[in-house]
Amino acid sequence: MLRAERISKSYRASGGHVVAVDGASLQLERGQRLGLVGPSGSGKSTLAQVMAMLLAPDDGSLTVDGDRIDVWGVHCRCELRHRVQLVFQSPRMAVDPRLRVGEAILEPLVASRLLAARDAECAVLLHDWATRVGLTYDLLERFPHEVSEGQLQRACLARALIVAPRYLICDELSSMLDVSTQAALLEAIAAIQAEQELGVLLITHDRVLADTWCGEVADIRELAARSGEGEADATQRHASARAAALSALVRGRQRRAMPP
Amino acid sequence: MSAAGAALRLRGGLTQRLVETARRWPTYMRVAAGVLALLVVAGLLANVVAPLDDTAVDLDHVLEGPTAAHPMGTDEVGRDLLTRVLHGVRISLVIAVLASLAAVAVGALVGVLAGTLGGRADAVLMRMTDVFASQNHFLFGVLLLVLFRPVLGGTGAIMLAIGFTHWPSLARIVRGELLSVRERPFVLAAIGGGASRHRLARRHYLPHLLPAVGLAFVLTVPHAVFHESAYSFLGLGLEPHQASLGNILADGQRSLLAGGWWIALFPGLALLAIAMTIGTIAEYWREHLHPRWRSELEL
Amino acid sequence: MLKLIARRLAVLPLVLLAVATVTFALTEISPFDPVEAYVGAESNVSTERKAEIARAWGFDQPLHERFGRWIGNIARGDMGHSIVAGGQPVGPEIVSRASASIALIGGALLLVLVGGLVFGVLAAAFRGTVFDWLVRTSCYFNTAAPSFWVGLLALYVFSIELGWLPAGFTSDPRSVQSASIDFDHLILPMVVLALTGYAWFTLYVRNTLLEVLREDHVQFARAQGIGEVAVLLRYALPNALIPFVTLTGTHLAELVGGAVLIESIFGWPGLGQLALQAALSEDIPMILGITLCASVFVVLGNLLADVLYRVMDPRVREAAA
Amino acid sequence: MSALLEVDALSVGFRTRRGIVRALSEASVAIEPGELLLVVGESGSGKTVLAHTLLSLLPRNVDVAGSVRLGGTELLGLAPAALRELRARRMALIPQSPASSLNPVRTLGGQLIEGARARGLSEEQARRRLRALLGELGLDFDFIGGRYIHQLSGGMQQRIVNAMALVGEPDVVIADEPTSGLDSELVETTAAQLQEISARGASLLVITHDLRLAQRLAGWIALLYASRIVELGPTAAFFEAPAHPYGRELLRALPEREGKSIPGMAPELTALPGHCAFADRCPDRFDRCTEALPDLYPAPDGVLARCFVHAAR
Repeated sequence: MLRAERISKSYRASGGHVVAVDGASLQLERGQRLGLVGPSGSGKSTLAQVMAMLLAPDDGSLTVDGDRIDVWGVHCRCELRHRVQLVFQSPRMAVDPRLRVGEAILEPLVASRLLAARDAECAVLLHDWATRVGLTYDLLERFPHEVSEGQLQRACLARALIVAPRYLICDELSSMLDVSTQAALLEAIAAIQAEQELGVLLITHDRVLADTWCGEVADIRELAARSGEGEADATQRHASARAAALSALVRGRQRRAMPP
Repeated sequence: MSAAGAALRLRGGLTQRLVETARRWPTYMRVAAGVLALLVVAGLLANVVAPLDDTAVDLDHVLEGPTAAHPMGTDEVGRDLLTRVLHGVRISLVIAVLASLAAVAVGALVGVLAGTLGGRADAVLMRMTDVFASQNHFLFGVLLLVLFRPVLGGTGAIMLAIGFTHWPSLARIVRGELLSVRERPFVLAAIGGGASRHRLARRHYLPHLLPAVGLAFVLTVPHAVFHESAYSFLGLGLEPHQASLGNILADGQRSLLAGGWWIALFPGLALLAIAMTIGTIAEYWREHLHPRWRSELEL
Repeated sequence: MLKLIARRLAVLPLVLLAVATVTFALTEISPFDPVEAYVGAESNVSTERKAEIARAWGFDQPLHERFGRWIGNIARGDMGHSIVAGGQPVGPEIVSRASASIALIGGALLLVLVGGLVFGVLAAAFRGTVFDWLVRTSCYFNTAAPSFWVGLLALYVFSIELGWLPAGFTSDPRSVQSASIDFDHLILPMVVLALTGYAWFTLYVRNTLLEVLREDHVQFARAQGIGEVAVLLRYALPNALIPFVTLTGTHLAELVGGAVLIESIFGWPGLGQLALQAALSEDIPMILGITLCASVFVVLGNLLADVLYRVMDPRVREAAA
Repeated sequence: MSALLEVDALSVGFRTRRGIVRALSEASVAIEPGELLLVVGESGSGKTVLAHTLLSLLPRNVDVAGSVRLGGTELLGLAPAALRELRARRMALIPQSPASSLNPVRTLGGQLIEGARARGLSEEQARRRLRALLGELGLDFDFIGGRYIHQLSGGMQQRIVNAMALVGEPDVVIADEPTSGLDSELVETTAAQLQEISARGASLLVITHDLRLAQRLAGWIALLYASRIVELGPTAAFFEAPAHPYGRELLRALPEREGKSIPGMAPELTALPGHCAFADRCPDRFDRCTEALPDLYPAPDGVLARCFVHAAR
């Protein structure tokens, strides 16, 4: 069981702290399909990253099949980290633009030294997974900017599943995708789930999708131990997050403007 | 086609990639690269290529305009200007490349330290960088030259003056790139895949930093050429008898009133050619630095 | 806003302190001997006399005391005595030369801004045409051509061959008072000093405009039927102007450095020429004084840029608030 | 009597480094006054290109062939000034992303009035009409006018661009992916606003990949696949019983229906086949499908479908 308890996380933003997740608790069983819904800006992505051991929470604890996680990020042990995998919201951002699609899929295995890039086994695995997520072989040799968003998201799914995780967290898997690509990805996940008793947490803002595909659906606004955060709060938080993003953007342009 | 064969084709060799890149160059890039290569070769082989001794005084042919014997004319003591310009190109390029390397090394070191250490060390390093950046680097270079020319000699002092004043912008770029690449989701994804610190640095940070550093180096070279010649021109750099482009231009300034325009024109053209070719190459590189994030199909 | 200005102004002394410390350390590291420089290398001043001068300047005292005194002197505006000014204090000499430099740099900055804006906008408006190509090529040429070389050529063509403009101040620069700055003498150095900056700014404005022209809000303005001229000037230009002002602040520093070269070629009696004379006579107090002044100038320029940036961009204004 | 907006055999190709990208091939649709037409398709099917062609917002590396007529006037090849005039007076765009479609460093008041002036209104008329329109949408012009776009919530931004579209009383309103990236609540309000715009009598062309939005808005539907219109007919009929196999499979992929994916992938636009583009993925494929390109054939319920199944009729 993947169990998150009383997770809290806030970010430092211009004008004080922004509370992204406030004491949320969530459990995911193996073989379960759990949907997590909520409006944008309600902390779903932050919770997903904490549960995937990528982001250290300010407070709260995470256990994977009884093993307590107390370190996050690069410090976390590979064996533990491979039990939980995350598929990011925007595939364009989640793949290193310098790696070919095939390399990107194999990267976790090579990175954790389960395989060397020269091994013949790589090719076999790569083509097995390409088939499972519905990628044609010629796409594996292309760079990320040469394939479509949907194809890239299939590659991201393959990359997450190739390390044989016990739990899969999909953060808005389909928000940018067409309905048939979304269906294809969900079918691929379902097939693996049937084989390996995979626990799936599907984060989405599509209530219909969550209701039809998942066995259970949780609303992030109801997960908080300490409830009572008002609607105005959420809007405020959204607005200030957007302002921070904007100013980062503007500064980026300003930096580029400087002559060498 | 076999599965194994497909996997092997995933990686292209460096040479192969370079050749592929050069094949895609537009005409102006080929011209720029050709002219630069010509300048570098002519400069390096100045002793072989140049017809005459660069210090040979010939008082019978003083201040002569361009002729067949002296394609760029002669100076006020009758030295062949073409020979001196070729030597000047060599001296200027060597000094500029070494000085730029020094500047880039300092900048990259400070930037990487600030970016990786973070916290207080980062703050201290960046404030230090700010202080250096808030200097007028030309004037500061003059100060360094005056202080260190007696001990390091003209060449050494110029390298110090350029290396010590051109690193802040690079330190900022390196730190900024490092911080921004660390926040990208694909780095999180790599951590999720189980990449170690070492692998993150080697496989993700370094490939994103190196082109920026390389580009900064290339862009610093023409700048350094400019500084070297400017300092020499002002009489603060190399010894007056050395055939640096700046020194020749200083001769040219003296000869202007006597109508010796060619002494001012040709060394400047050499400077211009160096700066324009390197600038063109750097600009092209900058445009192709980042792989296209967006597909052309998304309209 | 006021808080920002106050904070940045409060940092200024710290920056100057840091600069002073670095330069003090550099003079300590270097084998340079100010006494030797003062008496001149070939003079046959006795060793006792040199030691006397050194004692009078306090060179026999321990390092930290000298440093403390030096910083204290600078804080009071006393930057020592200059060789090129005939043993006079550095401060007043700098002040007396400043107005000539300010006229030159100010004029050049104006040319840079106006020229860059006008030609940048025109090149963007006529992108892809011969005009655009001409502007761009001339700009690439100007960014690559060393300013002092262009200065030499301009001097030769306009002053010596054509005789349109004076070749520069030929008399003793200090006899010319700032009030009598002659516009004829100013034109050439000002234009030459402005050329490099003009080229950067033009290219910059053009490229930024083309980038903004691809953005959604410009497309939307077009879809409403707003004319191309209005789209360019009212929808794209405001966004491009914001980074433009920040560039202005940093460019001020470049102009100060360029002035050293230009003033020496055209004999303009400003701080740049003073700096060069000081450097040639190894007049460390004067160079230090000018360096510190330039630092103040640069910091103030950056402050101005930051303030304008905040005034102009509502998003940053808000993020900062 | 010709239709208000007629698109006839419109083809658009982009010249890129990878060859010609055929974004739209021989598309023909017509909209009568007051009608609502949905252009539906997956990403890369050419629907956004259609909207951009109608508004002449295409980039330079593009080849356009065919004909677009607005009230009988041919738009393609029209002089820029005349085109802008026509566009300003008779057409309006509701952009995909309101937040990025207004200049971030200018206050909204100036932009709103400028937009209205471009549509031929005087300053005074513009002010009055904007005040009224925004008022109907529950916004105060004076409040909005002094603000910047990022200071408003997503819902307010959406209402502002809607008001900007309506201010010139256009004949045709084109909404480009009005719901992409929105919360389900915002999708709801946006759909309601689009219906209201349609109810005011303007012809509405909605570009979307959101099938639920399409079902809700009703009207007519044009389904695009690989740069071609494959099905054209009443929306209700399409959701009841799609005539083209692609439409049928697409509806099956909806999670509330079967959530069953279509095997394979759409062909790349640089290398479109000479036969039916869906043939490779089609469960009903027969020999002819991989030999020739089908036309739009009449199918039941007044639907046209680009499939040989209906060719016999």
